Amino acid sequence: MFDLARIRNDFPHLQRSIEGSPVVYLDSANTSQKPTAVIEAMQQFTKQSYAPINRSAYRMAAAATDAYENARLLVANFINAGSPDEVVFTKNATESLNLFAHGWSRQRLQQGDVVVLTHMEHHANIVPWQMMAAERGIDIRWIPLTDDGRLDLSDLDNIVDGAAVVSFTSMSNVLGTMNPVREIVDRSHAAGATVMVDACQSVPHAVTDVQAMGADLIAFSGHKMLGPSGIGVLWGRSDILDQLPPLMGGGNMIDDVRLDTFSCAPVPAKFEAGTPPIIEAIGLGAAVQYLSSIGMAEIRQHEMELTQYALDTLTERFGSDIVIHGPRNIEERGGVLSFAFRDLHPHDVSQVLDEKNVCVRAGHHCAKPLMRIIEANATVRASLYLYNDTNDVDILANALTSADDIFGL
Amino acid sequence: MFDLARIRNDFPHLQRSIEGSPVVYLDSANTSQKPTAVIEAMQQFTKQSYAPINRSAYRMAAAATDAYENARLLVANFINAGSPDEVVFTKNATESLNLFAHGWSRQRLQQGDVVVLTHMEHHANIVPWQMMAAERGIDIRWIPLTDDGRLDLSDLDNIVDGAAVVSFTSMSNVLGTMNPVREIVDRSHAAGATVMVDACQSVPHAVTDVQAMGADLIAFSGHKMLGPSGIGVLWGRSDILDQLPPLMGGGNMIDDVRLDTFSCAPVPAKFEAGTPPIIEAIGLGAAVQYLSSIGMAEIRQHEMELTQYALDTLTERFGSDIVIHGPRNIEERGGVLSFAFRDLHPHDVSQVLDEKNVCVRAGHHCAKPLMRIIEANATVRASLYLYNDTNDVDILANALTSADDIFGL
Amino acid sequence: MPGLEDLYREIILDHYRNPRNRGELETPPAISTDGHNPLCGDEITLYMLVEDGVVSEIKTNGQGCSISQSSASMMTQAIRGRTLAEAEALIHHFKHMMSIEDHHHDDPGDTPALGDLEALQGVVKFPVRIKCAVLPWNTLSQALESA
Amino acid sequence: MPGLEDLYREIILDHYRNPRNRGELETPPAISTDGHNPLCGDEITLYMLVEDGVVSEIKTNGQGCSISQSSASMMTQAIRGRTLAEAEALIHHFKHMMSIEDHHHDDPGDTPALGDLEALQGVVKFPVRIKCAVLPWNTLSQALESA
Ligand SMILES: Cc1ncc(COP(=O)(O)O)c(C=O)c1O
Ligand SMILES: Cc1ncc(COP(=O)(O)O)c(C=O)c1O
Repeated sequence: MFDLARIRNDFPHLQRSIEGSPVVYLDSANTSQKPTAVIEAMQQFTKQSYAPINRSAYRMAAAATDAYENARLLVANFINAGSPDEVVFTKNATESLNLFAHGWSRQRLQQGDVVVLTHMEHHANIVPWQMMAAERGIDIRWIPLTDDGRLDLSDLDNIVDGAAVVSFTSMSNVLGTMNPVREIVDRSHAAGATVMVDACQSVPHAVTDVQAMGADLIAFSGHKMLGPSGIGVLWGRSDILDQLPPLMGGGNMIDDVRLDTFSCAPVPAKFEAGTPPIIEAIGLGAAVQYLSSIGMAEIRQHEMELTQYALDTLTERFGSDIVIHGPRNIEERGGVLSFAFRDLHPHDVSQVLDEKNVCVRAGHHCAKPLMRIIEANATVRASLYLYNDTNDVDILANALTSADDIFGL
Repeated sequence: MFDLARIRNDFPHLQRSIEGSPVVYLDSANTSQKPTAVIEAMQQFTKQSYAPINRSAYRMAAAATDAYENARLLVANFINAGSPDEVVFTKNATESLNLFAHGWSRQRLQQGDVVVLTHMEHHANIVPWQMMAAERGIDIRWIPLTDDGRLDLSDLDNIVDGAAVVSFTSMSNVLGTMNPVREIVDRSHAAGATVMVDACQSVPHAVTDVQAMGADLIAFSGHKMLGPSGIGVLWGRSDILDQLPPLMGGGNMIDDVRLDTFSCAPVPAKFEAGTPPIIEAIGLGAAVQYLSSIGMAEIRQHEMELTQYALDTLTERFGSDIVIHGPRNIEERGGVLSFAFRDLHPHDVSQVLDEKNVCVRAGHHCAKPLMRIIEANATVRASLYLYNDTNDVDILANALTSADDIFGL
Repeated sequence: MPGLEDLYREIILDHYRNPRNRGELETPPAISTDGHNPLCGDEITLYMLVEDGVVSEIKTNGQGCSISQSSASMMTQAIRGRTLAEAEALIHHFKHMMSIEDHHHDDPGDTPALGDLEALQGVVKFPVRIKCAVLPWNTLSQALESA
Repeated sequence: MPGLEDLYREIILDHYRNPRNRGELETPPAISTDGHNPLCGDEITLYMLVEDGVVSEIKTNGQGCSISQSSASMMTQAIRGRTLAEAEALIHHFKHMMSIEDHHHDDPGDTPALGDLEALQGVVKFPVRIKCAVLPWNTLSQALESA
């Protein structure tokens, strides 16, 4: 059962109040708060079980290795991976995306080869490819947007025609749009492309089944899904991961090293050079267990209801004074609400909201190309998660009215 | 004052006993245990202050950013960096070493350019250069060893002659040898090379003053110096960091992104793509504060005494049955004792020690080229840190004798 | 906690609503310099005409929050008609007020008064906004370097 | 906790001290295959001569711990004179005993007895050492693939 009161209680940072008023945390698309279960798991592990992994053979080290590998298994099950070996631990989704973009380009792509991205990508799924465009002469093609902030797939088959790679986000971190992943994957595969999905914004909020999704690789971050900072995931089909060269060299990723050459360990070790985020893996394991105990379908349901409530409330209260980006249809969007409020600059709006302890992000959300396309140099973004409730939305709406007093509009 | 009893008390995992006997942790060269101060700092931050950094503008986010930047300042002061901007947070020392090896090679080195390493390097300072040797046609030259496990500098000027880069470890993680860093740096600089020091094994154990050291860059890991996993450091002189391209692209490392191109943020942000290890930086900050409160000179003094005690004890007890690698002179070595015990395989020795809860590493210590040179396919390695005492050494020695009973020697 | 009234003084809102010296200048003879704040996306273009070592004309264009916009507006007022040396001194003076520079050129002889700009003093209590207030000034610094 | 006597059985130590079938075979006619364990650095080279579908000669060389060495020694004894199919079956049988393979070919007809190798059963209680015990067997698997 989805017991909101109990869930809220699980998050110590949400219990905080500043100067008498509670903290209203609406910045989870940026990074999420952590439940006690995650904090405790990390602390207990550090206090009672911390040891090196994959290197030493004494029991404590073997137990730590098992705990780390068990975290991999938990993550694999959470996304329905075919095998835990398909789950690579990185430092964040950005590393996951770079690992693929750099490795695949250097290994397989030539001057003139085409990589397809979309206009709604996060910098993490743009800049790595621009680096490779500069280094290898790769061409980037873009899937454009419709006016209501969805991907315009009308010309998709032409765009992906002959493309070597298609890499796109499952959900926009600015517009909230949830993309038709399976359709894009299939049409890209039909064109012969290898497909990567930036799943940063969907894995924390909805059921993820990589087998049903059909993509070749996906990337996501631990810190956006109740886990700690310092850990991200690259999932990939094993035949793809086998072909992908490592981004970094060092301990653990090798099979053998001689003065003149080295050979790689099998996946996933090949991609995990150096001491990995051990404590963080334990934390991420606890996070997916916590999420599963609540149920991803239930979380998505809660967020849909809350997003609908937020759309309704804000539109009723502010009418044309508020412009909310992205699709209206709740089935096609996640709990991310980017908006413009009157003619106020987002930075000023966020300042006024902060006065009421309402935490939102104001800025370009690491998606500057998208911002230019929607002709905003910034937006205010309120993003929802399992621990938010209608009261949070009401406080947001009330806080917005106080902008009137200050800017005298 | 160096109060050993109190220090030991600060480490919860060292309080543990398994089946009635205490845990004797002699694997700190691999990864160190964590004091309560570090565990608490991370937990408190996560419970009471967790928020995104460098992205949002509300007070909680600003405070988290300040905490993260304060950790950078603490690390900068700890190594006497000229400015906190010279301190880059990575995921581990391996990333730091790759960042430099890959970036510098791709930016500045051509076919036939020479990089000098030593025969005692960790894989993390070999494989990244081998990757670049394969990609860019770089030549690697090696500084050899003397019979007693020190660097043989007799031919150094010839070896570094014409080299573009010299990269070497400040202390061997296998032999314990502390290298004459300043001398090698100066002679390499005289030859015109850029100099990187892999300081993984020295930063946790002795005073580090990057300005006195003279190197252009150094790398080290948080988890070996009482900090959490998931964070490492690259320190570099700002003119070098300015020229070094980023390893990864994404959020936070950009100045601007357009559909056709991007520009980089100034250092250190340029190297910190994506959400960084926030909680981990807080932990590392607490770790260097803890180390400083005890005093790095005092820690080195303690380890020298304890290493001498260990050398004496093991040699007295086992005579020629034990062969300890590395220099005898305590001034030239750290608290790392790699040894061969009779003709037993290191794996079997570690198994017997584990029976007594003595945690040592048996293997190649991520230094396979070195192992081939010293003609061992593995060694047993006991490594000491501030929290170890003579009792730990005695238990190790006693546990070694029990190998007799089992292998009947 | 400092109240929002410390940040959004009346005079600041006035400059925000009615920015002075907004627009462009022909280049050349004027020079133009771009500045931006990667955190919030604020962008500014500064146009400056220097004649006989004096900033004879200055205008700004771009998008930004109330703080960066009003700071730009007030800056143009304070800078216009100043010598390059005076402009430099004003930059230091302003950055000192924003508490991001230690050294204050407090010889009143060569430091022009900040005037309206004093109203931005309250920004110091909101550290995240200091970058907004300083953006036009950093852009001016760059412009002076190329002048 | 399992005691070390479960691991270091007398028969294991005997094979460790006096390895059987140690050495090399001339290649060709024999084939040689290298195996190693990246964790601990153990290395093994396996030489195998196959005649008429039967492993007529088998020897091993290399460096390793008591477990990998004794496992290799016992393996050579068990494999010598077996058909390729029997060798395959033995590998599965052994891996099953090491609890790293689910399916046990328990039709006694085609599964040769493990004999001395049963002594390695205790290794299962020391999961880190399973890799040591299995190293020679994985190398044999590879050798059979190329045979
Ligand atoms: C000398 C040396 N260099 C590099 C490393 C790699 O450090 P990390 O695994 O934390 O990246 C280590 C630690 O194993 C080391 O001892
Ligand atoms: C869609 C999307 N992709 C990638 C990222 C990058 O994630 P991280 O910063 O954790 O590497 C984010 C988060 O900011 C995101 O929202």
